[in-house]
Amino acid sequence: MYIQVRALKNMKVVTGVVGNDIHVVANRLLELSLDARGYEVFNLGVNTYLEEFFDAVVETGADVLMISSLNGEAEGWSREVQLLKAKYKHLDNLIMMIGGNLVVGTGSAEDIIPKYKNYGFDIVCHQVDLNTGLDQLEAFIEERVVNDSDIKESNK
Amino acid sequence: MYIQVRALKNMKVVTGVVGNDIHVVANRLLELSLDARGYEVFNLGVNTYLEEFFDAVVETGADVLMISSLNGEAEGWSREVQLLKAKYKHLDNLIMMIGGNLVVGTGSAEDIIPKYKNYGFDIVCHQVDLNTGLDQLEAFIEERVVNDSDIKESNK
Amino acid sequence: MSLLQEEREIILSNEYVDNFDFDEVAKFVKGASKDLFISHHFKQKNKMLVQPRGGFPTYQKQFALNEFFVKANVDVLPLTIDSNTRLNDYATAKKMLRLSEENDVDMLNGYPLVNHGYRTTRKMITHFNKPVSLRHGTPDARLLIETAIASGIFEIEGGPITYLLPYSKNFPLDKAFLYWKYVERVCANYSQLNEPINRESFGPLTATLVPPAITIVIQLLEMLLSLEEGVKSFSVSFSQTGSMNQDIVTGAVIKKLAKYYAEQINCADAAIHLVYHQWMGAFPTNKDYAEQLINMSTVIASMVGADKIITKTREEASGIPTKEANAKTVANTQYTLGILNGLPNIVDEEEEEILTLQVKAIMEAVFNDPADTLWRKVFNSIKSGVIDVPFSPHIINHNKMITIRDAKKNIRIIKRGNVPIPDRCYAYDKAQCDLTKDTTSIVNDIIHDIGIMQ
Amino acid sequence: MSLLQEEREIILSNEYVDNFDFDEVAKFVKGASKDLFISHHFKQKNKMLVQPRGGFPTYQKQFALNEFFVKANVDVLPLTIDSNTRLNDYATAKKMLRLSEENDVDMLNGYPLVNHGYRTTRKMITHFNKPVSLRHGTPDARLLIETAIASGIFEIEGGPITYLLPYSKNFPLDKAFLYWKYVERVCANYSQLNEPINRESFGPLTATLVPPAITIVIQLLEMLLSLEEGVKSFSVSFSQTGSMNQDIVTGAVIKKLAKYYAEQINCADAAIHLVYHQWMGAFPTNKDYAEQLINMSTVIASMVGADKIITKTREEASGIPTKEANAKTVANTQYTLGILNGLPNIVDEEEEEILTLQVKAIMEAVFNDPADTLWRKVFNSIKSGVIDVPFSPHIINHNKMITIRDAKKNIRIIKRGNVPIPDRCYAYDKAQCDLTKDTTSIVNDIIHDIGIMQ
Ligand code: B12
Ligand code: B12
Repeated sequence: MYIQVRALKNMKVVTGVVGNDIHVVANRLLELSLDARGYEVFNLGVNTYLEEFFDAVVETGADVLMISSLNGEAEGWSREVQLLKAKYKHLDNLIMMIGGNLVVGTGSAEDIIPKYKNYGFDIVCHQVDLNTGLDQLEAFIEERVVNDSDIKESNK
Repeated sequence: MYIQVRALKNMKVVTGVVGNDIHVVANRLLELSLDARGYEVFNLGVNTYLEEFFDAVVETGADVLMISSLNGEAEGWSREVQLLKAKYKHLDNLIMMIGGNLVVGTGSAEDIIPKYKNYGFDIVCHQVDLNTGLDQLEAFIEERVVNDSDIKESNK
Repeated sequence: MSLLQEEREIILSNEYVDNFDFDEVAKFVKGASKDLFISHHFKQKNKMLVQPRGGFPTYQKQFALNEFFVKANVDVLPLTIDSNTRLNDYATAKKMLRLSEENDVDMLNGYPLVNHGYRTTRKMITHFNKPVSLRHGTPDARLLIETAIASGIFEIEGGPITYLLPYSKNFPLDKAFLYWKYVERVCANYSQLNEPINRESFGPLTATLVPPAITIVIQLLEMLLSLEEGVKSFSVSFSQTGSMNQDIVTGAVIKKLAKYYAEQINCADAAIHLVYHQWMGAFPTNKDYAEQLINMSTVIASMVGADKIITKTREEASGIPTKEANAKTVANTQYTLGILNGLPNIVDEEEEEILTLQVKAIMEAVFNDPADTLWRKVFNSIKSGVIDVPFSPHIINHNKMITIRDAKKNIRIIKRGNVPIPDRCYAYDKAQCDLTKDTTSIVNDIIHDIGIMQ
Repeated sequence: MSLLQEEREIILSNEYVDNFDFDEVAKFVKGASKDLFISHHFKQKNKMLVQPRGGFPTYQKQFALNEFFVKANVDVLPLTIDSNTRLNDYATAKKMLRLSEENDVDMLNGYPLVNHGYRTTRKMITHFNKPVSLRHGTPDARLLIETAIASGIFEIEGGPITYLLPYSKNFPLDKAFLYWKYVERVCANYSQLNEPINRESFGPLTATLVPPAITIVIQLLEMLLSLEEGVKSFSVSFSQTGSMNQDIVTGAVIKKLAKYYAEQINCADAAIHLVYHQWMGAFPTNKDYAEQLINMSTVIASMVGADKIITKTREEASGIPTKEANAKTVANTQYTLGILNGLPNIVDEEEEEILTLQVKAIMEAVFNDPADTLWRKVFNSIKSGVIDVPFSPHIINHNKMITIRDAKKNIRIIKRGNVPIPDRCYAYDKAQCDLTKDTTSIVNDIIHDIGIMQ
């Protein structure tokens, strides 16, 4: 089986801030940063609901879904991710990423990351600086490419 | 018996800061204030020991001894006031006044005033503003004049 | 009956409002204590007025908060409205208020003024006899403002631009203009009965790298829209930029131009005041540091010569502040204002000139829009990106302008988008910055610039 | 053997000093880490250095205090000396140190450096590898300074005027001049081995309504007395006056004139630095307010453009500060310096001119004294009241000058006594004040003026 992985420079990313959150600052920086790194960005902005995210992924054929949350709403929404994603077809290779302030009040990354991985996210960035987060994404993608070639090799 | 009380405007006041205290600011203001109110002032300045105070009172024939203390040393010195004063003759009519910060740390006027009255002071001003203190002195002097006339009357 | 009065009656015949007695309210405003009017305090004032932020759902809690503020020597009391009321959802507000009252837990993030009603609220306002400032964030604030004035609240914050572009993703801007037009007229009418009702614009906007030119233009336009309707007392405002000098320059230019444009529409008789917001951007999580920042904001407000300062608390980075933290800021700010003396007279002619040129160019572009009324010109200008607010979440906003801080932390425009920044000013702004870096470095700089106080 | 060296040997053969190894000390200074020299940091610096106050009797406690300061990101460590050592009473200091060590209670209000000795103290200094500033108050500091430098302390505060007039009632001033002459020469000699030893004058004086002209004159004279002996790095200093503008003007004039007078004696090669003391006068008892005052001092220090700031704590009005309070001020001050940006450029030409004329007139009067050496000229000038420090407790001081604050809280001279304030300046100063009041009101004003921060 041959899995297609777009070159990093042409990857499509859907992003936005989930829920009723209008804190847009991090979202704007994210778009600038993604642009600068050569991604094709579809920014849904603040105040975006889960369905809108997945619809956009399907419409654009995005490789990455990058959700942002600042006011603590994320956890409420994230519980529904698996369920909702299951309704859509062909999203198995979608890279799911979330970042921002992922709890109300304070919490430690050790508790938060596993929780969100269970919700279905591949990369979880709690109070992590944007560019550090995007470096993680790139590392994740490269690793996947290597793994995929391995698979290809072993399927030869 | 007729007790001579000098007119307020000509009264002589010996003042200074007791002990090893060099905080001179209040002392200077005191001198200015006493001057302005018409007293004849003998200011011994900071760093003045009890004997020096009483010697100066005797030398100048002062009506008022006005001691200042800022750094909490006063209590230590004041215990010796009665003893020392007794060694001098003709100081029975001397008005004894003390002011400034009369304890180390914080303390309440209710505790402090009786204590210092016991030490032999007629007027005790703990953390009282200078001019309020000098108003108290004037009230005290006037009261004395009235009392003295009463005595004079009754002796007629 | 006038058209406005007809509209008023419709608005006030709301199932959540108990019978609104227009005559009684007019009589109340006419006879109200001058002390309730911030416009009166501005006239008399010899010091900067201090106003905190804050609002609680129940009457009791709001009363207690006010008592706390008064003890801390507050000059102006805030009344912050809950978010259901802001969205005109009085049903939910009612339910949550009842739950808050019954369970002694706050189910609303502010005071549901419409549900409490003016008869109840007026008791509290007149009891404290201090001017109250209404902080909301409501696009359609018609009912809210009627209730506020009837309660004795004689300062109304907000505006069609400043309460929309930072706070909303897609509320229709044209509707907001019309709703605010109503508010202005109601304020103007009541202003004839006693001291004027003061209107205040929300200058901080998104509190994120907004260049002074944009802030000032929006302040001036909301001021003009208000004066046009007859308002006689208006406060322009802005928040700490991050550069002391830029704050001082912004203050000088906004004062000068507010006067100038008010005169242009023959409203020189209106009193214009300047309000300064303590740092509104990302706060440090260290509370001791937050206090340093707050104190510094107060010092700068004095140097700017503000008439009123709106305070933050040491708890900004963590959550809604306790009343203790809130009162502490008030007391500290008052103390600081008292001991800060011998302010130097500071004039930066070059910066003032550049900023003035920027503002005038944008204002001219707005006025040149072919629409028939000012609000339509403004609406079109926002739509076309002549006015562009960095980091606004609203879909109508262009987001084509990019700003960055120079070495002295002044906010500079490095991409003007459709905003008609004159070439000379644009070149000046860009010359202050190091633009030789690659885009990633510049994005890193922007992130750093947003977090300068952290 | 030089005369100085003979004197040194006599001084250092003190029963409380264990064998002083001149050669070893010279070798140590020669090879000492540049980081220990504040003069080196001044050269390299791109920020204001932050230095707290503090000293404890035992080695352990002093070490712990330093650790605390380092954690709070201190730039310069203080070493404050106890009062017995200041009076050269090493016997009592020794006894009290032993008691402090045995009973774990502080029997001294500072670090008894002579008793600890340089071999021990050097371990601590080199361990932290930060510049240390010696704060004492000692008229005869010869032994103390030898021990300090041998320990690795390369900044020495004080001077014959600034450590006498505010701190003593009757220590003979002429003796102090000679003792300090020795100190300067020792500092100058050691300066040739590595980076220069920095000398710092104590500008706050009595911290009470001292007019800038007097402060500056004394700073300049102590600087000249020091440079004369070969010192190559010197800090002039002053403390917050109570008026932001007066601070800024004072800073500008002192910088300009220090340079000017250093050139006059051909010492343009010496590096001159400016140190600002946070408010040194009567503090508020409310600790929150004290923090506001401290923060404001930091802001003003930045506007003054100081090279170093010396901090106070929230506990100033109550007693000797805990190490926690002390470290907190350091961290807060560092944060404030980091976020304070975009400082305006402020020049008040008229005030600068008046102040410059005052200073130059007094300096000229000092130079015109017929005595043969500068220190004797200065001595005579103090005796004759040409230099007059308000609120000095010293018997030699004239106390004929009276100062008061004007409406903007600038300190103004309303009685010049024997100080040769030029008529024009005197008239200017008086014109700023309301002198129509009666004397009692003026005394009340002075009391108020002293307590402006309370
Ligand atoms: C600026 C601001 C505003 C502006 C927002 C303008 C705008 N439209 O964006 C204004 C003034 C309009 C505003 C309004 C409100 N605000 Co507000 N606001 C702030 C403030 C001061 C700073 C937020 C900010 O911009 N930070 C800078 C950005 C760059 O940092 P960041 O958002 O933290 O993101 C960083 C990381 O999280 C990460 N990141 C983020 N997303 C992602 C995604 C990925 C994939 C990765 C890798 C990384 C990443 O990267 C960023 C850079 O490192 C904070 C308090 C504070 N933090 O100091 C309050 C705060 C967030 N606001 C708050 C509130 C309550 C409100 C209001 C509801 C009420 C009010 N105060 O008026 C309203 C409405 C908000 C709504 N409906 O959502 C609360 C939230 C409480 C909570 N956590 O539950 C706060 C904490 C203030 C408080 N103490 O009350 N606010
Ligand atoms: C200015 C000052 C100095 C100046 C003093 C200049 C001078 N020669 O006067 C300098 C910098 C030289 C100095 C030195 C020292 N100081 Co000092 N100083 C102060 C400070 C900041 C202000 C004092 C002041 O002038 N207040 C203004 C005057 C007008 O007010 P007042 O003195 O309180 O007096 C008022 C009333 O008490 C009343 N009053 C006073 N006397 C009388 C008398 C009568 C009859 C009446 C009616 C009223 C009255 O009237 C005044 C006006 O209302 C205080 C801290 C503070 N309070 O903020 C520390 C403080 C007093 N100093 C202190 C110390 C320890 C020292 C030093 C020992 C160590 C050091 N820090 O260097 C040295 C040496 C002092 C010594 N040997 O005594 C401590 C004292 C601790 C204590 N209470 O035990 C304090 C509290 C600071 C601290 N927290 O460490 N100091």
